[in-house]
Amino acid sequence: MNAFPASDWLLLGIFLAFVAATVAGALIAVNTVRIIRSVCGLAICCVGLAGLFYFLSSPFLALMEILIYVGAVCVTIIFAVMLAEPDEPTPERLVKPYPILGFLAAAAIAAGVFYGVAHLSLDTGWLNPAASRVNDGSVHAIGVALLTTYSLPFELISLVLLVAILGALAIAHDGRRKG
Amino acid sequence: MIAPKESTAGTPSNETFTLNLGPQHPATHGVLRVKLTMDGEYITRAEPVPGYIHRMHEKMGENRTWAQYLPNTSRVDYLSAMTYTHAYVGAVERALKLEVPLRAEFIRVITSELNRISSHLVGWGAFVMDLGGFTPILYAFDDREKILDLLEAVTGSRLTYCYYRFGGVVADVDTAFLEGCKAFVKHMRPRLDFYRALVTDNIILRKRLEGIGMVSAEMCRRYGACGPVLRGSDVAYDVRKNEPYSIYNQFDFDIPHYPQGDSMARYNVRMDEIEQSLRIIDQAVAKIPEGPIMGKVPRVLKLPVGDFCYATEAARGRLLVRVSSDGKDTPYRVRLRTPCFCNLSLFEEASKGMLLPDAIAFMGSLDLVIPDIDR
Amino acid sequence: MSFFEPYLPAVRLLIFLVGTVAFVGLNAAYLVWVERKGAGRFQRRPGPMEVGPQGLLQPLADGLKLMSKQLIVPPGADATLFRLAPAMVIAPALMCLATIPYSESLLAPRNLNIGLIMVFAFGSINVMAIMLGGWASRNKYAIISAARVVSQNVAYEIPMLLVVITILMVTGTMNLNDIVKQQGPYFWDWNLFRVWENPLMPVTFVIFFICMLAETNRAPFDMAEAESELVAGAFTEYAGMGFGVFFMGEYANILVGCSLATVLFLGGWQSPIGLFPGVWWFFLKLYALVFTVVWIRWTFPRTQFYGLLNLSWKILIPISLVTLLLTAVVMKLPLLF
Amino acid sequence: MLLYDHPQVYLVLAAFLLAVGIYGLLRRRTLIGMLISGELIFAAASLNIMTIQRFISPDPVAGQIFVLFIMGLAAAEVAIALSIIIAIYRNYRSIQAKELSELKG
Amino acid sequence: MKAVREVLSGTKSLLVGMRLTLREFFKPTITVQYPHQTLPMPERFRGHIELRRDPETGKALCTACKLCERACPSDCILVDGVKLEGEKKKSVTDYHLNFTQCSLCGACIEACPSDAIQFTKRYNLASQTNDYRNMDLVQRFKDQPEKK
Repeated sequence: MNAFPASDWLLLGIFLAFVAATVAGALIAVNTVRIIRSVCGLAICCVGLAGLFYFLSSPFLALMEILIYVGAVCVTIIFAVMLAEPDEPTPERLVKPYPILGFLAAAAIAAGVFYGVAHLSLDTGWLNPAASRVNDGSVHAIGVALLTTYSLPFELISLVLLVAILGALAIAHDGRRKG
Repeated sequence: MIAPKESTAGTPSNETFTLNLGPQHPATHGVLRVKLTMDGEYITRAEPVPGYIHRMHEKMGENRTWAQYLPNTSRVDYLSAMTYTHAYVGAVERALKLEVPLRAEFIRVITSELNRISSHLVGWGAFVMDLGGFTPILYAFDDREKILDLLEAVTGSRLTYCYYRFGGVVADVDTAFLEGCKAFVKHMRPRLDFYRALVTDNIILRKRLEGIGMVSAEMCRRYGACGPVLRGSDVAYDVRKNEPYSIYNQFDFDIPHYPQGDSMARYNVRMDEIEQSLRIIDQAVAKIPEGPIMGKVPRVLKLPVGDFCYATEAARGRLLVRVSSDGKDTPYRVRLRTPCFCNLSLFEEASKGMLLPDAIAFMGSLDLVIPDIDR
Repeated sequence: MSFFEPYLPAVRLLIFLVGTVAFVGLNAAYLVWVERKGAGRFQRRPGPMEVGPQGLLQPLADGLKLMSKQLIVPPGADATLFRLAPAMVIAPALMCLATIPYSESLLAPRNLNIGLIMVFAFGSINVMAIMLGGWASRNKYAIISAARVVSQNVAYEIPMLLVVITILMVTGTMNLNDIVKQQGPYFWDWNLFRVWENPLMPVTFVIFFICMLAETNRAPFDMAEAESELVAGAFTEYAGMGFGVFFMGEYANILVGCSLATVLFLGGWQSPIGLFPGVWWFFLKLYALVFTVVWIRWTFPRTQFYGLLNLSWKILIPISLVTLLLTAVVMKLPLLF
Repeated sequence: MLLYDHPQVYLVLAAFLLAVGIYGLLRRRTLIGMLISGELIFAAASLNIMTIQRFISPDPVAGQIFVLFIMGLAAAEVAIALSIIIAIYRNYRSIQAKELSELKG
Repeated sequence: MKAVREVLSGTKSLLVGMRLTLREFFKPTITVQYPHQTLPMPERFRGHIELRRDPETGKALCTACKLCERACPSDCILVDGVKLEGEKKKSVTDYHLNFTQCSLCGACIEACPSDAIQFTKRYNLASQTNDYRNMDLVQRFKDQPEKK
């Protein structure tokens, strides 16, 4: 980073903004009634996450996060919402058998998970970064690694994607002209 | 408190939804409402709801004298006003057995054909505009302006001419008009080639029109569709040839007709009709005789008791005017059998299962004028 | 060392950002003028003439009018998303334009190595914005339009990315400035004419241009706002500046698309004749492309929806795959001998 | 050292995303809502992996590649899940998880 | 093969279209900038009607015979006149035209036995007020200077 006197604080501010986006996005995603808003929450969360990836010195992944999650995953979900749920849920649907109890149970489980994992990560004494790094982690290095060290997983992932596309087509195509 | 299963396991209304195309919609060119029942972008039912611009033209005929009804006739289909006046004037002349001077008949033919060209130009431009191409309509209006200038110089009006009278026409044409007609014919022929290269041959337009909006001759017959819609379904029926009126049997022209029955066929029929109209104008301007423009007409018009019909080929199809007289100086009943109403009525059947943009293209190919539907 | 010197990078950054925003704003406003003037000339009329000389102040008047109008949120609409959608159109376009190298020195403060991905990442948000706007309006036309936008953009993202991969194979870098630098000072050095690397390079450019038109929802692919079918599509319920921002976003996206085409195929700021390379060449090429976009809009009718998808899946994707393979073969050809 | 240079910050954030994701999975009644919560759990995993590769791993590429794989899997998962949801909607006219209890019988 | 030919011919048609519009682009404009430029109205232009002047006496030719009133299909003409001393015919005192209902058909002019009314060439008649609901043509006739 180019250092000028206040740059650290500026960066901190940007960092906090990304953290806030991630947290807020995640909360919106699980807490809103309207499904379309929770997709928006996911999108905001992903943008925040992309910023965090940038701070974790991987701009490439940051952009991929936006490209794939915001540009593809969220759009696909909204598209499915349009196809599958044309109307807002009626209030009647929102009535749950035990509203308070359900909320408390889910919140307790989630809090437990959060406490456990966060405790674990805070208590662990983290080592300092390795002195020498194998490579520079650039896009070029990623590309080389993908086609050498990780070529088998790469091929498998492509296969999975292909199967997913075919499967999605097969499932969605069925009953196309039924209505 | 569990909701019953049926409440969420949707009703049929979940499958389809109703889309109101109009009464204010860019593609209906007026206040026509089409109630579409859609399944996604597919139309399951299209119900035209006319009546938003109903002006009681037929009823108005019953409380004004024969001559006073003349201005109304240009306002039904404002794009081809001449042919409408022609039909009404023709019906009254048939009743009174009036002789129309030859020169007046020639003037009627020339102005009617000019009017037909201008109507087809607007129809063409609006059609292409429905398909999303905005520029052609302005080129069409450029050419149409030339026609309107010619007609304005003769009739004094650019749209609702009210030029024909019982027994002739109201004002004579001068040589400037005839020269102007010749010049226009000369100007228009290369323009048609230009239109063909710009629009008709365009692959996007062809892809949108070919095979879309199929209308069979049998369907036309059932609904009484006429004009370019009928001729696009391979029925070479044209009032000017099949039940010749005025002096159309003196001219040499063809009836363009196409066998496909799709939107492209109707489009092509109109484009070819412009060419045929140019041919008629060419011949009429060359042959126009000197002479009076008004026959002998009684001062006070009283039609004999009875029904009198007169059919003309308006730009959009067969227009029939039927006047009933009970011997008074006002009509007992004026009935207009307008082409657009019949052409629209087949929309419901033909558009079933169509995609929305195709239906819009189909509606454009019917070339509807909404006041003509509602009257 | 003066007091201000440490702040210079920050000042430079600020100037660059302000400059980009001003550039987008000015262009979005004046592209409307260019469009209206261009439409006028194609239709043999003068276009806007009343406000200012040659109607040059027309965008200002339009903007004032739009700003003075009320932003109506229709009943039943999702107000938050409804207001958010216009901002989501314009903001990513700004981000995209910040990556474009306008000249050798006039480029993003941080010379991004992955500028190309950045353009696509932020460009992809556009779809979501129009979709949200359409959905939030609770208008049947708007929802139909939103559904169209998605299938259209998904269909055209594929050939576009394939074409860009072809370019990447030829150039070997995702740094936009390096891509420009690689293209030499004469026009036969442009990627457009590098037929010895890929004999189908001009076709590739045409595919890219078509995809760019489709991605920005421009005529003849303006399915999203097909005015004779869907009134104004996703923007039907927007009034005042909400509509204005959508409009600006559309033009900003055209600008992004044309800039990218200039950088990838037409040698960016490189001079076509070896003289005076610089920012003016970039703008000359950019506005020539913008003019072509306007020209195409006022020439053709709109495509039909399945025609649009057929064009992508049956013509553009196969051809772009062929060019991709061809490029790979030509690049590896020397290994055979 | 500022906040963004500590691995703990990222890890706690990842834990938070995981917890929120689990909460959402439990609370959401619709399939799409569950899918979104699942995506949050994916995001937590990605963030964890990225943190580890940034602060501990000697190979800065491995983590990125793992996250790329996660993204690929997530995309595949979304495609499949949404097509299943649409198929379910076609049959049941609902995407409420509750309605699908009929599957049992 | 057929598909390839179709793609090629389609592309050609698009290029032809673009060439044509480009040619139009460089042609001069053909519109009239209306408020700044106007066109002359043709001889037979149908504006609203006005009373004609007798070139010899300078008086209105109208004899208030009310034929125009009866001929009008829209009932928008109201005529009244008196018989002045020492004149053979009546002369018009009141000629009101409800221009909001007039359809400019010209039936009144055709009905007039003494050619006393004619069309004007006025056309800029849009207004936000009710000015044309009751046009007093006699007043208008008096206001107009006599043509020498």
